[in-house]
Amino acid sequence: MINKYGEIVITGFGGQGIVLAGNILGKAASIYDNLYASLTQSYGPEARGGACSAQVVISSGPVLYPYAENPDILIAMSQEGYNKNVDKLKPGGTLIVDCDLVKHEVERRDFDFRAIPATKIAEDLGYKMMANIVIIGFFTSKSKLISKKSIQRAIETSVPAGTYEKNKTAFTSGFNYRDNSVPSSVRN
Amino acid sequence: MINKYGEIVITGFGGQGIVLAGNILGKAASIYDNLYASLTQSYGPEARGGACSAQVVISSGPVLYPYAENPDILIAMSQEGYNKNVDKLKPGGTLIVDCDLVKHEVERRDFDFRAIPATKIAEDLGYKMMANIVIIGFFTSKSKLISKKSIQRAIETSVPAGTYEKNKTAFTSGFNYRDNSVPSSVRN
Amino acid sequence: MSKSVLTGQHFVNGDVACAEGAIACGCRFFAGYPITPATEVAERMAERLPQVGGVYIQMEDELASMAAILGASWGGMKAMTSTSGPGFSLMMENIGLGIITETPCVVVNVQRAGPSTGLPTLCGQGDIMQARWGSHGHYEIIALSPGSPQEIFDITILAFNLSEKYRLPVIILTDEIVGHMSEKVVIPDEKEIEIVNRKTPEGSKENYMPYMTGDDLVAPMAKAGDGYRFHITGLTHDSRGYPVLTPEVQKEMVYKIVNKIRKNRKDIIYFEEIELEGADFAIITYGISVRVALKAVQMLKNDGIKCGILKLITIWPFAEEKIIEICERVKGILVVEINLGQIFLEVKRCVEGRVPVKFLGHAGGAVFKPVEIIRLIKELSEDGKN
Amino acid sequence: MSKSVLTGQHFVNGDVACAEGAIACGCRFFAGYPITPATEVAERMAERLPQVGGVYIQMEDELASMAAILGASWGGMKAMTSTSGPGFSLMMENIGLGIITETPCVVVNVQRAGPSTGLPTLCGQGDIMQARWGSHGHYEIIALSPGSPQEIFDITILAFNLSEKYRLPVIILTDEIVGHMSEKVVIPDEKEIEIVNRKTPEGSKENYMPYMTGDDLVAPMAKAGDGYRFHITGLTHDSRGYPVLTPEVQKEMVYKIVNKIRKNRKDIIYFEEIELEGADFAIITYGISVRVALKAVQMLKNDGIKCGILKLITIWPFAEEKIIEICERVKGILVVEINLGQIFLEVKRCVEGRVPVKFLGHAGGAVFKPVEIIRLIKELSEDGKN
Amino acid sequence: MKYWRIPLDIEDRVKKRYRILIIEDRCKGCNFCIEYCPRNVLKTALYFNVKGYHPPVCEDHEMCMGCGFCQIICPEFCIIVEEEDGKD
Amino acid sequence: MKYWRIPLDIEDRVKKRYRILIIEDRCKGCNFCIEYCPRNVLKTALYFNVKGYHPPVCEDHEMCMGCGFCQIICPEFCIIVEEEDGKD
Amino acid sequence: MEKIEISPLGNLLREDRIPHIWCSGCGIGLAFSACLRAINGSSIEQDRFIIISGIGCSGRAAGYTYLDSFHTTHGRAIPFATGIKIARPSSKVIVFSGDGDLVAIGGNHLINAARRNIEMVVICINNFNYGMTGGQEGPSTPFKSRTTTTPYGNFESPFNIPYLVESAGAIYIARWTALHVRRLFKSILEAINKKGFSFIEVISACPTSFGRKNKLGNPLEMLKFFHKISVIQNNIHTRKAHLDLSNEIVVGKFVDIERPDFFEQYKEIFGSFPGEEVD
Amino acid sequence: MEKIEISPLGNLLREDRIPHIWCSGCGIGLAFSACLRAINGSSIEQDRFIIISGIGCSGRAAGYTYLDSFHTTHGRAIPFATGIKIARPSSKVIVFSGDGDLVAIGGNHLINAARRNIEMVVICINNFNYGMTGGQEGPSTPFKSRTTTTPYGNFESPFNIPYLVESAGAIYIARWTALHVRRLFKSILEAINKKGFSFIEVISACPTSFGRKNKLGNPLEMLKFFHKISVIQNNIHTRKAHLDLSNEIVVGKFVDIERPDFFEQYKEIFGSFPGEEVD
Ligand SMILES: Cc1ncc(C[n+]2csc(CCOP(=O)(O)OP(=O)(O)O)c2C)c(N)n1
Ligand SMILES: Cc1ncc(C[n+]2csc(CCOP(=O)(O)OP(=O)(O)O)c2C)c(N)n1
Ligand code: SF4
Ligand code: SF4
Ligand code: SF4
Ligand code: SF4
Ligand code: SF4
Ligand code: SF4
Ligand SMILES: [Mg+2]
Ligand SMILES: [Mg+2]
Repeated sequence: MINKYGEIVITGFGGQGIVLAGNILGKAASIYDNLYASLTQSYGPEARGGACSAQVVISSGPVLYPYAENPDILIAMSQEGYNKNVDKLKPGGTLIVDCDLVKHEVERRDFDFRAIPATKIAEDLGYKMMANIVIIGFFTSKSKLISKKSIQRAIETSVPAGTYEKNKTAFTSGFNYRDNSVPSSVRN
Repeated sequence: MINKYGEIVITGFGGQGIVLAGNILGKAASIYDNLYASLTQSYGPEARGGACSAQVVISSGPVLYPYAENPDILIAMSQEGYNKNVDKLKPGGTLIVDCDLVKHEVERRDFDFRAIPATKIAEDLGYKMMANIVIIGFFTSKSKLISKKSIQRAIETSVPAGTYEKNKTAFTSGFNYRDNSVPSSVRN
Repeated sequence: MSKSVLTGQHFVNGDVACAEGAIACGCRFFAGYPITPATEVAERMAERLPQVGGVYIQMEDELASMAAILGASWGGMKAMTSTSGPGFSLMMENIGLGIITETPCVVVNVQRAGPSTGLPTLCGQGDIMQARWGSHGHYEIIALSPGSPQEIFDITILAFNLSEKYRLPVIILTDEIVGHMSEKVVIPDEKEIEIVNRKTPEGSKENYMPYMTGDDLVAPMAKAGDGYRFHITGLTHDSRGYPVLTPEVQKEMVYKIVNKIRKNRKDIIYFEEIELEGADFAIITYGISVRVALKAVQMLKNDGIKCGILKLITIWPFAEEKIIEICERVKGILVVEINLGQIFLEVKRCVEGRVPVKFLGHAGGAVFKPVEIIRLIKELSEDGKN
Repeated sequence: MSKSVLTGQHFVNGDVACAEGAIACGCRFFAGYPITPATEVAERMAERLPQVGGVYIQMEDELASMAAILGASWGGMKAMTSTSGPGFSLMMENIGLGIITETPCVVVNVQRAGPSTGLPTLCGQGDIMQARWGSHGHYEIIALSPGSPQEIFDITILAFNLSEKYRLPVIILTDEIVGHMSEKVVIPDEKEIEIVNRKTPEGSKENYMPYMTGDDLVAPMAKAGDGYRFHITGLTHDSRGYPVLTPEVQKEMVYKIVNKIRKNRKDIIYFEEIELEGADFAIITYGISVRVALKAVQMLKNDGIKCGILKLITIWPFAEEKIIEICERVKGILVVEINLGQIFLEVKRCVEGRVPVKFLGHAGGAVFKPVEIIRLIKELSEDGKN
Repeated sequence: MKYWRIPLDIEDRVKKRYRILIIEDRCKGCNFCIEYCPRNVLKTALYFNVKGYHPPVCEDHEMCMGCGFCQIICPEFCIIVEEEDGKD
Repeated sequence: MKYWRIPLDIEDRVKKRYRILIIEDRCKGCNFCIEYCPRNVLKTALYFNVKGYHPPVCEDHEMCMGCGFCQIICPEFCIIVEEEDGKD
Repeated sequence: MEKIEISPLGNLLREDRIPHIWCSGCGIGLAFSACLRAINGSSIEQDRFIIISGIGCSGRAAGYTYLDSFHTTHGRAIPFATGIKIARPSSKVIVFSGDGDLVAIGGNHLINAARRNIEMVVICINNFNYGMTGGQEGPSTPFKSRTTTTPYGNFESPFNIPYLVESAGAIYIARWTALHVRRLFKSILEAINKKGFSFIEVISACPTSFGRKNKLGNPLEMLKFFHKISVIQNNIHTRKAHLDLSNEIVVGKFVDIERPDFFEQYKEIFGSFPGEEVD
Repeated sequence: MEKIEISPLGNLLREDRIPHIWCSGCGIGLAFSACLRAINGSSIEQDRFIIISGIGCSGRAAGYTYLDSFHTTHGRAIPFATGIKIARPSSKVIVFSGDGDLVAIGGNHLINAARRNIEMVVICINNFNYGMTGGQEGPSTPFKSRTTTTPYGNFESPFNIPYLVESAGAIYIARWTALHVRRLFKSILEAINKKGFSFIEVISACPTSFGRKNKLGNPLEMLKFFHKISVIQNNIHTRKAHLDLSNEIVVGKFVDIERPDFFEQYKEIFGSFPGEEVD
């Protein structure tokens, strides 16, 4: 097995399913890809609408320190989450944003920038709550850290029984979404 | 002032006014006789009927250790209290008992033994609750540790306002009671 | 209206003396729930407060009593409650609220022997560590321990003064024997009683911030209902009193409530050195146990052994510097307390092996006999010779 | 009926792992009251217990939850509750009842940052001393601290085993991060899980005495409703369980509940030594802080500094002997915890000045950065050179 | 004033003879038994028991109709009403 | 279904003109204001606010009768109804 | 102390713990004795009874009962009993405790247990004060009554406890004075056979504290006084079950209804209740 | 954040703390807004108002109110308020908190404050669960409802809270749904002017937890549903004030009586109450 290590931060509001997204990735990596994964979360007192983030550290060996200090991948579903985390993104890493909710404004260009209107897509599919799955689909198409198959299995075993088909659609929409952003060359 | 030191133990059941009796003696000594006095008490959970004792340590200087380990005077209003304490009585000391409630059975004869049917006397006066004052009166006639005047003032300032006259009668009955017991010579 | 300071001599028990101390220094609110052996504090307050323009209320439990005195304190009153072990355990959560909201008040714990219901009518000193650590989270506390009715009178005033000065609940850790023991208590003239009152805000009402402090780390405290429109919360908060749920503000706030005590140790820590001058051995003790130690020291003197006493009055914060200093002077230390080793642990920590430390503990229900102390001091003395 | 041991691999958080550990070792009663970050323990129990023939009941508050698990335990069930700081404070009185009545049960405290409501959703390790001293009176307790979801599963089983073996409430002191962190948890085969159950009485029912012990200081425990006709009280009691309110019986009883722990320290104290062999420095820590230390130790190794970790699993009773032993081997110790110095005080006490002890504390709401540890270990290393 | 009706089986009862056993040292002298005995069988003793109370004495066994009320009303569990020669 | 009666002073009101101020970024998109406006003045915006909700927009100020119900029913305190040119 | 086999109710009494701590003429002894007689009078196997008390003079009852018996903490008898009852659903749980224990510090548990309608018989000795601690005011102390913490007269009003527990959901509620020994006995017996939460208030003399402070005479006089001013009104709505020492004490069986109990509702959700069968 | 002077109710709102934490469409905001409007609508000097909350989503209200405001501990808002009210008898104390805070952990204080009839207005947001902690069962959760701790349906029955507080002694009791914004406003206003203990239950949507678990639709649908099944029955006895989500929610002003309050009774004993005049 290749030596794998990767840190993912997913950030947004409470209610967007940020932690569930992190859980799916962690489960995919640790149970189905047979890696080690650690998911930590941080959230405020708000059930909905407060800042919320999930950190997933994935590694071929046991995860010691479970925090993503310099994420390889940052998925931002809110402006606040973006603002707080974008500077920590590892040079050469990947930034994925919901482009309706996040304005990408920083000077840095030393990472791959990807944008998807995930919430809009989910709304259009008729299930706004699944923007997280849309963006996970999109992430899956952009990163090799976790296998697609495992992520799909993790979704299947994580979402409420009756909703799997919808989630699958959301995942596929995200996976198939073609963004216009071109990988920016690593300059730094 | 002469150097005074004396330990008094009063023992009986809860409800007999043991602590009040101790309080009267302590107050008389410390406030009116200008000595130092320390009153400690020990009692069980029973409001009435449980073992109860009051220890008064009287001294011309500050009382350090507030316990009467070897009382000079033991006033026993219950058999249990008598049994528990009679061995500790200082040789040459004084034992006062309510003779209806306590059988004086020990071998020791190295102290002054005094008996009074205090409860009976109080009952006959019509206020059974004042057996403690009766016995204090009796004590006052037998000991020089605290002045009669001070004890009387202490009673006056300690009992409920309306009951002073009755208490005074009880005190006098005790004070004037002539017991038949002759001071036993200190043999030890 | 009756006098609030009953100047003169009184033959009263510790609980009553405690109540009189509180009233003498301006306590006008008491929320109580009876419990042996603290009930007499409440009973005296119930009798006396209405005489001096105060209010006694009996709450439905100790949780409520503690919450009520915090409320009354924010309403501008000096407020107190009293209890014993079981009730003290129940008060812990809201003592924490008093700590984080920096609310002055006094909590009296007349200790009995635990754990649980234990020996309700008999003495113990088992709640010493609980007073320090009984509420969740990290904080500092002030706890004081009197050894006689007179001391309880004096220390209750001190407790209110410290609580007003440093804005926190101050705990009086007395015990059943002191609480129920009657002795002469001399109440001084009203003018002679030094009273400290909380700082009150001066500037404009709009700009008032309930936690905005200067170097002294203690902010002025406004009274609810006066139009300051402040906000108080048990959440982590900034100087405005607003909740800010970040590690940064947490750090600032917690260090402030800790440092206002840690940095004022000199002002807060009271103790008494008894015959320690030139002593070979030191007994470290507090509360009722001091009385036994006093007698033991006298008896030891007759035996030619020079032994002194460090009587802790302030239990928390702990008199670390003093202990360390005493280590330099004596050949051995004996810690005496009615538990199975609480202050003993603290002393061990401070002594750091410099001199031998022995321990005389008691499970509760009675006080030591002086001979027990004498035996251990003699052991220390023998050990030293070998 | 669903399986009680969910053998296999699971990606779950610590709270869920805790619930699964409890169910796996036979816990069939849970009385809960929700509180962040412990709620998920209750929620998992509410879902799972009915599947395995157990009962989840939500009580009206934490006082009631604690009382209910004691009752259920006397009814013969293995019982648990979970909470966080504020609820833990409220449970203190009845934890004391569990101690004095020697009632097996498990109390999980998923620590958040206090004091008071503090930072409800963020981590802390501020209740360490409270777990030891939070109830009134003197007693001993067992408290265990896991550092990952897998450990919380394992340690929950250990907690039940110790609680059944020694007949007392055992506390699991975890924290928000461990509770909410998801990782792979491997649940072994049912047969591989070692389970200890309380001793039950053997002789005649009439002669049964609930506190009559042999040398092991732990008496067999009958079940209410089976005709033993025993009496249990929170008062000081003799071996029959009858209240006897004397210092003598108090002494016997308190020493028994203290000694059953003190004399079995070897059996109760678990820890892990990580790279301590040949290390120059030791980090003493527990819970989530271990994870940070692990990373720091790796980084220090790269810098050529040999530093190991003593990971405390059993927090109480405290691993004194181990600490003393480590002093002999290392040049300096660093204590790391998310509070302002609690285990630090214990370590200082045990070290008695033998080697320098430094402290890295945190007010709560976040975990350390490895660099902070590295800085202090380097300081220790520099100090050693001067 | 008496609150207790005469038992219905009074006729049977009066024919029998009853024994009133009193555990004297348990008595706390409340006088309930004395007050509520429908036949005034019990009287206050002149002497004290160990606790300093005057226990009841049964002055006239013949009077007792065995209603058992004294036994029921004694809060100290110190009275037993037994049928003479009968099994309890 | 509408629960809210037409205000009694509606005639006065309709003569006046009102301005609906919406603090858009506070809105959490509950749609209460839109649902309960008696004149259907408010509509859902197509765009997101910073929180990812679609705030209301006032499509036709003329329609508003200034009943203030949208202001009362908004749980987010983000609507103010002002009389145009009037003092608040 | 050797066991005196002959003692009345000796089969249910821990003789080696008698004499009990209750004062001369205290009403608790009367109620306790009625409780034991009811247990004897029921046809239920005695080993199934479990008696649980809180802290207080009344709370000492558990300690004198020769059954599995628990003397818990102040106010927590009911949640403790809830735990036991759930663990042993076929047991018969009796909570015997004081007004302070059950209605002051324990008030929340009382109403929540009534709400749950969990089967147990709660016998509440209402002596209008905290006897054990020397007679302080509590939520059952009448307006203007004197206690050691209301030396000028109580300025609060008491609960109507039957009304409170009815509003919370109890299915059997009665009130008697301690002198109603036979009716009380009968009520306890009925309550033992109810499926759900039963509550029996016993108006009791605390001559040592409440009696003395309020000049109610000696124990006998006090007992008679309560009995004299009591008016039996069975089935009256609890709201009207007045308790006014200067006027009348309404006593009687106020509530005796059926409503699915905790276990029945549990079974409605889950089909069965774990452990033993509930009878 | 700068103060936006123009905001509605800006005079009573801590604008620098808005947006609040409540979820989209949560009923708490509606009730809170009604409460502020009632304060504005009363003729009482605003500086005299003090608002006190416990812990919970509803308990956050104090923190948004530009008045002296206290966010206390879980369940203890009422005893804290009792302390403040006694220290400042002329203040107008409003306790704004949740069903869990006031009726679960705080139940004992609720009934005892009602018993004391101490003047305060208690506004209880009943959303049938503990919103703040993610939606668990509590003493207000209907039988069979789903919550995160009753995943198979609740097997307990809830309190009828108005009945409970009436039996305890409250003198003003009303229940409205959060959508009854005007009636709720009026009730709060009335309660503010009562001398004694007032209690207002607000049936409120917690769409995030209770709504989702019980498939009650989006916030708007949920709010409408509660409103739709509600039946106004003023002055009905609280016992009959049914609350059954599968049938009807009886709303209305149930109790509005006079009874000497805490201060009046205090004065009856002592002649006067210390400190400021109670108006
Ligand atoms: C937590 C706690 N608070 C207070 C006490 C002290 N206490 C013991 S019994 C009691 C009151 C008992 O009153 P009640 O229940 O009415 O019983 P009674 O003695 O009147 O029969 C109190 C307050 C205690 N043991 N524990
Ligand atoms: C002592 C204590 N126990 C538990 C908690 C956790 N907790 C916080 S809010 C809450 C329930 C709130 O429910 P409710 O009062 O109904 O308010 P809501 O959030 O539903 O508005 C709980 C249990 C706490 N903070 N303190
Ligand atoms: S059995 Fe009846 S008649 Fe006989 S003594 Fe007792 S009460 Fe009197
Ligand atoms: S009823 Fe019992 S305690 Fe009372 S006087 Fe008669 S025998 Fe004595
Ligand atoms: S003020 Fe009335 S009419 Fe105008 S927008 Fe608002 S709700 Fe509609
Ligand atoms: S009522 Fe307020 S929060 Fe809701 S949609 Fe309208 S503006 Fe937005
Ligand atoms: S104090 Fe009162 S309640 Fe307690 S035993 Fe004595 S009379 Fe009974
Ligand atoms: S969780 Fe429920 S109660 Fe809390 S704010 Fe959200 S909707 Fe409202
Ligand atoms: Mg009582
Ligand atoms: Mg709620």
